[in-house]
Amino acid sequence: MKNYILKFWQILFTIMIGMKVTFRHLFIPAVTIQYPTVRPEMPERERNRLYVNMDDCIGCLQCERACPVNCIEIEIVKSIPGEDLGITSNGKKKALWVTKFDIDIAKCCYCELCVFPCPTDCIYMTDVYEFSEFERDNFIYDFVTLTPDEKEEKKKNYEEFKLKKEAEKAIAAEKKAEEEAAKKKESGTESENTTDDKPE
Amino acid sequence: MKNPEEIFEILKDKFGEVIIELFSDKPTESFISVAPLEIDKVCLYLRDKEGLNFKSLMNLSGIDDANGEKIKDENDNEIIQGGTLSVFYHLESIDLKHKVTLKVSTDRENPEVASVEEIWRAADWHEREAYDMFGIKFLNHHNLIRILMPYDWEGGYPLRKDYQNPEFYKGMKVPY
Amino acid sequence: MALKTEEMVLNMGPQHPSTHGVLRLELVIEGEIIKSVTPHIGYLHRCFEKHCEVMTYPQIIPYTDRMDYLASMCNEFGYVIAVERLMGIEVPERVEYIRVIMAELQRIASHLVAIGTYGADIGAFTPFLFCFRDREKILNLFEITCGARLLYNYIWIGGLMHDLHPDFIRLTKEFIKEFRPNLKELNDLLTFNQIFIDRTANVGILPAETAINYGITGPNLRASGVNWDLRINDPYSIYDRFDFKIPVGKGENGTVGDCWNRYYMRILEMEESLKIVEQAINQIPDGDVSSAIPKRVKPPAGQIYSRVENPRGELGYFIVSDGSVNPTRIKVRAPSFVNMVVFGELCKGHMVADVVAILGSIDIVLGEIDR
Amino acid sequence: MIYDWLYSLTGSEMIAIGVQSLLPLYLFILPFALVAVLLERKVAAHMQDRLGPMRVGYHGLLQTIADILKLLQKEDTVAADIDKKFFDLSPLLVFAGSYAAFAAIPFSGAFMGSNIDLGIIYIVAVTGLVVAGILMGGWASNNKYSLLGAMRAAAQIISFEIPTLLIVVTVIMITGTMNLYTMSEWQTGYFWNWLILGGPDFGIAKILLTPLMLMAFLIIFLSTLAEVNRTPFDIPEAESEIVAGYHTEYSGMKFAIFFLAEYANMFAISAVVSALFFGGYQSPFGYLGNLLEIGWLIPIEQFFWFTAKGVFFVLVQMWLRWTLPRFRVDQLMSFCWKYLIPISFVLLLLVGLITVL
Repeated sequence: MKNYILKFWQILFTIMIGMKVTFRHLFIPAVTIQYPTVRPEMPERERNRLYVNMDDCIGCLQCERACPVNCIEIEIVKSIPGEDLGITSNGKKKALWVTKFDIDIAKCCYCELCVFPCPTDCIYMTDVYEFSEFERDNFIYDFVTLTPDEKEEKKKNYEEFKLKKEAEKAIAAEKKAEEEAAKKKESGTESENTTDDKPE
Repeated sequence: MKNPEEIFEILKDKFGEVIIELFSDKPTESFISVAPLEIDKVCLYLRDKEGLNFKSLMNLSGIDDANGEKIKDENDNEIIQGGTLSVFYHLESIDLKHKVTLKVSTDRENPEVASVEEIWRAADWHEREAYDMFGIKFLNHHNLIRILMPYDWEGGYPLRKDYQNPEFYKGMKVPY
Repeated sequence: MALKTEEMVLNMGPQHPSTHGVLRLELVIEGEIIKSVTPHIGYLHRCFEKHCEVMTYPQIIPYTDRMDYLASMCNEFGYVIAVERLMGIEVPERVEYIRVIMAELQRIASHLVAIGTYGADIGAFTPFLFCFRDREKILNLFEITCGARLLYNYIWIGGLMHDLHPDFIRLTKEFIKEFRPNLKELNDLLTFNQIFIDRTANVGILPAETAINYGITGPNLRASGVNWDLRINDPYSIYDRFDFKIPVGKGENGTVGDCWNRYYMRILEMEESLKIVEQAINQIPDGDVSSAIPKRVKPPAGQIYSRVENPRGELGYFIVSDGSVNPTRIKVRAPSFVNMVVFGELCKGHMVADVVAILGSIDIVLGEIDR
Repeated sequence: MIYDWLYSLTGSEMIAIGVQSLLPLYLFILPFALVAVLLERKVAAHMQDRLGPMRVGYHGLLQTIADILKLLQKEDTVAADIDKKFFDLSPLLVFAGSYAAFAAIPFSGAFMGSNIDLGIIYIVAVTGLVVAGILMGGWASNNKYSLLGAMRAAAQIISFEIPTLLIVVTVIMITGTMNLYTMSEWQTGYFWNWLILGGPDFGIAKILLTPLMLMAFLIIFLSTLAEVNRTPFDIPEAESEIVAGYHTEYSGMKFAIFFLAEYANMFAISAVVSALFFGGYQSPFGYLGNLLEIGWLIPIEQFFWFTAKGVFFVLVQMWLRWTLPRFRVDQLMSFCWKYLIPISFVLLLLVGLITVL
């Protein structure tokens, strides 16, 4: 009987305590904010949308390699001698044309691993956090500053340059081979086999 | 409190041939290699023997040693033939505060290991996972079915090193 | 005369308000009484272990975040310790302190979610929001430190991503000051409410022997009366320098090892964690947090099993390295995965409403079970 | 009375009855539900340190109207294997039950749907119709969660009717009437004449009755709370266990009708409790109309007091809901059979003794 009454009393009493707590909270100002109209201030280390400052990018592929989800895709083309690509803001000389720098932000996991290896600090995370899209393809951000024509041109330039260089090399190699052959003919026939199958 | 060397001696005395070897070269943690089909007896002894008291199984982990011969199959996919799959058991005694690691290696083509599920119920899902991921069959396990993959997955055992993604699963294209 | 009854199979989940994720429970019930429970997992399987095989060691850290997404810092901590042991890296003192502070704050945040959702499972919705309000403050602390609120990638092998924010210590002190009364209020509102006690005490009793045999760890094991905490019994990092107690279940309102005890352990643990954080922020030394970060993480060939005390129990990483930059195998001993095994056993003979209570008291995170 | 007035105005009995029976719906239940839903959300929000709806209108005042517009536009999804007839009928039956209860509720001295002599018994009986509706909905949904919810609801509502009735009988023994109008008139005057403070007769009986009546009030409040499935007794729709109980499969306007019935019920039980123990529509401090000698002011004042009392108890229900966890099925039953029923029997006996002596 004692337990019986005690239990009943316990239920009522603890309910009262709980009600006291909730009643007090009726008069405590809310901790929430009205989000789209009131916006919280972002801390300085905020990690949100990635941004690449292409003026500084030297195409070193460090960020692509660091990314754990492979959301960065970079293609580079070597510049040909005589082209001036400018220098980055911290004084590094650029030597590569970046013809493709795509970040699939839908894949990005915001781990910031790509930011730290960058030698020129050109890839960084901004505090933009609202970038929803209706089309999935819009999530692929293209950061390249070159126009498509320019890209083609750079590629072609390099191809041509490569061909030219190869041709030069081939000529040089031929020459060399000839010279060597001539030399060997002079010196004897022992090492003939090794020199013939030289690459290029 | 016993170190792995002492435990190895005790087990060697008791079981003889079943206990194969003690590996204790740094930085590797030392572990004792055991015959796969006798592991349950060894484990039961380890659990109940006074002074050993391994009441708790911390972890049970399958691993593909990939030490077999790598060959190409007809589709030009690299597969591994021969070699072993292994299971690691990490045991711990809560009262005596010592740990030991056991390892069993079993044939890759027909991997069979005695189940320790009856000894530590903790092994139940671990063994199912090892079966799911490596295809290691745990004999006498009461419910050895896939656990993380779909129950009717027929594409093989994903954590094997020569695993190939199947093209389709029930008419759905797998690499989407 | 006995009424003829038939068993009914009730599918709880994968989408259900209180399965804490995509878990499917196959209940065989007779009326409201549970005959058997079969959990089906794997709906959230993200191939963590397969991914690891093609990833370098630092790249795995963001993936560990996503296992127990309520305790990301602790996951990173455990992984990083494992790799550091394998490589033999000594980290600076300051790093150790910051790691401990982060892990303990994360423990509080994680327990707040556990407690809040448990209240919601039992039917009290207000404590849920009170808990989330307090957790939000901890997330703000993390946000000013590393810029992320949930998946931090903050603890790196050999160091940290950033040093502490200049305001961090002050804000943490403020948080502790605010949080203590809130915890008391939570106790008033939920913990000692008689209805809540009636719902949870003597439900889902887990005896100590069974708990050990099933490999249960963390608050669930301690609620069964086993004094076992890796921070004390197998100290890692610098936990041996702090003065704190391990709360053990005493069965104040029922039997040792029931749901109420499991719930109450978390409340007590939060208090202990507060103590650790307080001590740590008072003792924290100066130093460089990135001095020990290796240029190239390439552990020697070998294998290691390393474990830490996560909010949900023992989180173990079994790492096998073949000496290259990618691990051969990483097996995660996820605490929820192991704790879940006993669930079917606990539910037998209870009612449908108790399934929810027991599941909530075990406090699972599906991201970790399915990995 | 409004009926007589309408009758003399229109000269048609049918119109008078029609208008009178629809009045509570349009004048009271719908507006009340609109306000109560918003109130519930606001109360909940502020108790939880939130703001609640803030967008539609000033501090979200028009939120419920927007919600209703949304619900009206929603597709009425119907699962494949349901029993269509009963599925459609169920919300109507549930609503009919709670709506019918309003007929005997005395809103003021001048307006009362039907001044029947069995008033209070009628209300208790007619709310029993809700059980049929819920069972019907749960069964027709062909969903296991719905079925469980419906079974729980049936068991719960029927068990909790017993303590409710016992307390009602206790009250009847004191007042000597089952007519809610007479009962309210009986408690006229000032607040110390209310039944919760022992009724209008001064003497030793009043002192003896006061604690008993407090207890009786508590019991009837709890048991009626359980009858309308509100927290901490909301197990038939316990969302963390059985999703939404008997209305899991309902959507759109049918769901809204369930919702409406719930809020109507909330007010109905508050009205009954205040009519029994808190003087019904009687003002606690006397009437302004009497003071100023304006006759027509009194019914309006009475309506105000009645609504105020009702809304107060509705607020208490909300307060409870956002504070407490819920019981388990068996605990709920044992709470009813082990605590409420024995205590109300004891109360019945004691009150009987006091009234006889």
